Amino acid sequence: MTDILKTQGLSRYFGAVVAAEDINVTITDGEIVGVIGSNGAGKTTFINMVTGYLPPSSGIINFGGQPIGNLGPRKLMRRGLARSFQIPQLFLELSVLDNLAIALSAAEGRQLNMIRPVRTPERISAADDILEQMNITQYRNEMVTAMPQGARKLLDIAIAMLGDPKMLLLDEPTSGVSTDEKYNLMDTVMEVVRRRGLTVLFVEHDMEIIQRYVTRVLAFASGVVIKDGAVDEVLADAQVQELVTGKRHQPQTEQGDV
Amino acid sequence: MLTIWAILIDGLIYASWLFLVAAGLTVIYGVMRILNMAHGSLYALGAYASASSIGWYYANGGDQLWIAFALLAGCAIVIGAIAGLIMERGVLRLMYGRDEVLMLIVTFALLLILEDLMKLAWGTTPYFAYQPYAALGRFNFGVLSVSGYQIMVIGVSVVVGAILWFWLERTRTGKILRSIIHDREVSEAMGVNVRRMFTMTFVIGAGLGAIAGGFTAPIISVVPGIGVEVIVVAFAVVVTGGLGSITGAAIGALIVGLARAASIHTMPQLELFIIYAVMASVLIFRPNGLFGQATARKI
Amino acid sequence: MGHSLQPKSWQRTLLGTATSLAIASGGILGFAGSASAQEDTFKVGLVTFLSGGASGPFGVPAAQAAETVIKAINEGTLPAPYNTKGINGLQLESVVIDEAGGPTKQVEEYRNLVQRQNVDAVIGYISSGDCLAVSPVAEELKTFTIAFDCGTPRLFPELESPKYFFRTGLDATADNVGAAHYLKETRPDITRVAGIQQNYAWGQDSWNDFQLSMKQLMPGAEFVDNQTPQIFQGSYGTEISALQTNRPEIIHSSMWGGDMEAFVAQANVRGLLDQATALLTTGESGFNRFKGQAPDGTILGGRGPFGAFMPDNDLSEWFSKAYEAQHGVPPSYPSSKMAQALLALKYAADNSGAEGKPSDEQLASTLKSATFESVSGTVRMALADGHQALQPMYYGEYYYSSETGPELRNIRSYSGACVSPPDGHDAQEWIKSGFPQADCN
Amino acid sequence: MMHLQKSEVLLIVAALVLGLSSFISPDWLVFTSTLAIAAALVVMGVVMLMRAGLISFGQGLFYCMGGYAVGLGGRFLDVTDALALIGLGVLATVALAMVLGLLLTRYREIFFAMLTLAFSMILYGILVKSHGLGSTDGFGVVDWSILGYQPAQGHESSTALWLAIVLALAAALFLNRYFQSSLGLACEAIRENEVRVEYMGISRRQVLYINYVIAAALGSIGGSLTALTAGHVDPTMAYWTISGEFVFIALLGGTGHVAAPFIAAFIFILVRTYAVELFPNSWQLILGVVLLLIILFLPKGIWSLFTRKRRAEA
Repeated sequence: MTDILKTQGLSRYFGAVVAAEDINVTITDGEIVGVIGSNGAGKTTFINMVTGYLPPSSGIINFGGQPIGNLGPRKLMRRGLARSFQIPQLFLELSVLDNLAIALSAAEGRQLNMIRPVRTPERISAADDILEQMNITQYRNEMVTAMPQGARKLLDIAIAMLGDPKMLLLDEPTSGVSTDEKYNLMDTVMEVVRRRGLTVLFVEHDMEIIQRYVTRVLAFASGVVIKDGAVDEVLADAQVQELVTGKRHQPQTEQGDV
Repeated sequence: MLTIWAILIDGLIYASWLFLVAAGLTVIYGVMRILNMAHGSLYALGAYASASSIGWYYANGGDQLWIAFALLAGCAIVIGAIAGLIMERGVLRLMYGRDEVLMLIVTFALLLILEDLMKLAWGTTPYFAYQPYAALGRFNFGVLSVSGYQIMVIGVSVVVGAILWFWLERTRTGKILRSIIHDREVSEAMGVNVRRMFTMTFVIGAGLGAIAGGFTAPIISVVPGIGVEVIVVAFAVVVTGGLGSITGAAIGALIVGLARAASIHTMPQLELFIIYAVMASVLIFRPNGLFGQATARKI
Repeated sequence: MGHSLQPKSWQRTLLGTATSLAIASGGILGFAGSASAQEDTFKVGLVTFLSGGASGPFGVPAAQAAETVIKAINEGTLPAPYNTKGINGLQLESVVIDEAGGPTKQVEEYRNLVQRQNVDAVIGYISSGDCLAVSPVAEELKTFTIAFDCGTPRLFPELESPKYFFRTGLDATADNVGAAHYLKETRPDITRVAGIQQNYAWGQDSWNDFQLSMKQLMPGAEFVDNQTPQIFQGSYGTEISALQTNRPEIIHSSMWGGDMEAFVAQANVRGLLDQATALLTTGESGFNRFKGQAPDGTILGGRGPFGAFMPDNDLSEWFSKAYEAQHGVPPSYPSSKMAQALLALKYAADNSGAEGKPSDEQLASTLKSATFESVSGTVRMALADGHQALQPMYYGEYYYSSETGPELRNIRSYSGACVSPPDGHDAQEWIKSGFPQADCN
Repeated sequence: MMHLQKSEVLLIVAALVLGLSSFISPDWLVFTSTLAIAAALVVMGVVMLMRAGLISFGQGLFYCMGGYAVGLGGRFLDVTDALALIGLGVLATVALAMVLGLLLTRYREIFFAMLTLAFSMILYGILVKSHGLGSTDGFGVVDWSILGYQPAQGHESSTALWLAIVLALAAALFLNRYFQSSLGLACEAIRENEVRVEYMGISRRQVLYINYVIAAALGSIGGSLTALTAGHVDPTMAYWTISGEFVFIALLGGTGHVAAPFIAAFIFILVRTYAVELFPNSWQLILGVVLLLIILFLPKGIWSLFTRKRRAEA
């Protein structure tokens, strides 16, 4: 197994505010890693830096053995690094099919063609495939505005997968999705991820989701990685419980209550 | 040396006028995100109100300067505020939530309507209300002279700027408005009555436009079309300074005012370009204007 | 904020219906409009500014003059030789169109007038750009057209062998040559001359012609400054300072209308007009409006013998009275010029020898090189191969007293042959080469 | 390989009907139609930008360049062929747009609007200062021919109309394809969400740049046609109110279909003509009210009347 993503001393400051500091993370091919941390702990800053949305103040990012610190999202996508968003980033006034067709034409590098329709038969069938895998075929011809939040999240992730990425960063895939729906959603996504053999890094607030779907966890607090390791080990850590999950005294109170 | 003094004085005079014209525009934009093209028409409305009231007063034997000034400011503010209220309640209110640029076109339609309504109300003959301008006389500096009235307009402009600053920075309403400027959705969620604030802001912005026209009326001859002429200039000042920023409007007005005065005194041929040249060069280096802030998309 | 921003379905239906109705009625109007005009009326299109900054000082006074004169023509109440009813017996009917919108739009409106509304003749155009754009179309459509006010000297040189297009006034060259003559006669000792012109073709042409004429007539004079504020700028504080720093004795200005009046008022308060005398080539339009705002001695022109410069004759006396009675103020020069154009039309129709409605050809050949009586005296269509009026240029000094009102003193006139280049001469070349063939006595 | 779509057939039929009707239409209508088509070409450019989320208050810049290319080419280069003159305008315009595009693609919203306005007004200023070109009065366009055919007297209007129809049809057919193409959709995607576009691996600036240059070329053709038809050019063509008029027409029609700018331009010119004639003193008021009603009831333009009916049927 080779390293796919490696950061060294990655930091980001906004004026005097430390958003992320000295982050050293190595992720190997095929891992599924969770990122936890309270609001403002630096998770999204970390993802934004890795995907080129935010230039780091200092530090090195290697992806697939190459330094990528100063490449933007566009070039990183071309190298196989894709992401989804906490708030789905979709083209609301376009149909679901068009959302996918644009992504597909971009993945082919034909985004500047101005004569051929974007909806070629090949792209339509590719789009239908991913819609089916994601279980959102029913919205195929709707505007994105007509979709519920869970379906939007799935479409957002589906688009991220279209460029045939090596690694996928999911930013809070279940936020804004009802409790009933979220396992369905995650099952669908993880099924596709497994079938494609992707490396996944995902930010999540919900510890049950973390426990259920990931093998390794990075815990963020105040811009620093305070713990990096196997799920059970990290969640059991006292510091993590105090700063991240807020469950420090929970076992006792639970007992007391019952 | 003479020329440098003249440039400074003339630049300041022009800047104070620009600030008066631009202040209402930038306040409305800051709070409501509406770039009001009808601002020029409100300016013209104020000018007509002031010119006709002063004309009426002097034609009926009035000779008290302070009454003339009270009429000038009072009529302009009242008519500007009423027009603003009608525009906001009658038209803009129906359009909230639409695209920013579509709102621009809505106000363009209002401009067309107001231009003709004013023509129907006041006719096309130029109105002249020179008495207050003439009465304040002039100060001589060698061959140069400065009109007392223009000095007074500088004062008015400073006072208006100070009141606006105090209102936005030191009052409760100002605090609410700043919260709307900062994040409208959050303020709405926190129980701010955004619609009422919008009405108030628009009425105040409209009143400011009308005051600018009211104080300009004694200097110029008030004719159809003066509103259209000031819009682009006011836009340029506001965009240069940064939309929605009072300080920006003031600094933008100073820069444009001084640049224009310098060009008129040294290269009058360039006067036609100078405002656009200043705006374009500021935007090239500061894409959001001098005091403007970029808004990033939430992801 | 709860309700939807989308229009409700009934609103859409309503608007759909309204749109269809609007388009349909547009079509019907189109057909109604193209029905041919009645035989016993003569329909004239009047094009003049009804909106924008030129409407107040020029467009509307001209339209008002047209109203007065057309009424009198139809009632037959004009003085001789125009004391017959109608024009060649036909009642005169007018269609008024706004001149705003630029030359392209005016070409479109001109075609609409001629081809859709079937007007028999067109009188109009204050803007030089509109005159230049419309004149070839008038020739193409073979429609008798009179430009009553526009002043560009390029009009006839650029219109090859005109047949249907006429101008019953002088061009701007005459204004500025006349102005230089007036200065030479009344102020031979001045040395420092400055200018302030609106920044567009009219202002640039005027200043050029004036400079060239001064170099010929008063070679000792020095041009110390020329300011070019934008049109309709309204406030001239900075320009006035710049003029003051250059200490001129004479300030030439071709500014017109509200701009001109505003400049005079501001320059007066700032003391600039104590230091220098203003020479206003279109100043007459402010004659009745300056009150005390223009200092005594300010030099005014009226673009020829118009407005306050109208000579005493039956027509001008009638016109001044009728206009003032109807509109409350004495006529200014744009009013006189419109009256003159209508009188030219009546003259051409009455003398065309046509039975009933005269054709465009008959009107054109009658007016060509004609001599007719007008509010400005006897007009000879002697320039541009008989298509433009040759008239004297007048200048005078403005004096005002609150008891007697405004008056003009020290009026001088310069014959048409003195201030206008003869046919075949480019205006600027003619001035540069020292006014060949000019007759100034 | 390329078979015709239904709306393409309709466009071709509409063009033929319009062209043939010129034989029986009164001359003023032929002339007005030509101007409306010319305006619609410029508006198509505005619509292209609008689909990418950009409002240009300076499309008059290219409209004016196209017009002046016709005027200057005839006057100083002795070119009299209409197509050559139009080509000249397109060349000059594209060259300028390629330079301006480098800067303008960095701007959005009101800043894009104001910068385009500024550039247009700078051209206006230069032309006003160009005394040799007649300053604000402008100058006349020479008599033109087309591929050696010199329209006989009385046939200029219909020749110009045919020329306009052919060019507009070509532009409409191209745009119809363009709007469905990858690039066309990428423009809409940029309007909707730039972040996602960038994460898809699409360069926003590249897309906007190409879109801007094509829109400029269309503006130039519209300006050239106007100049050939009206026979006169003047700096007003670059004044911001003219650009505002194009935005007005674009909103009137909506961005839904390539035919929308044409319908809107016809309606606009007819409404204005009748308003000017019937209410010479308050035609702006009428225009303003019409505009407000459209925005209020048809926020997606007149074209939405057609799509709604179709959707209701389906």
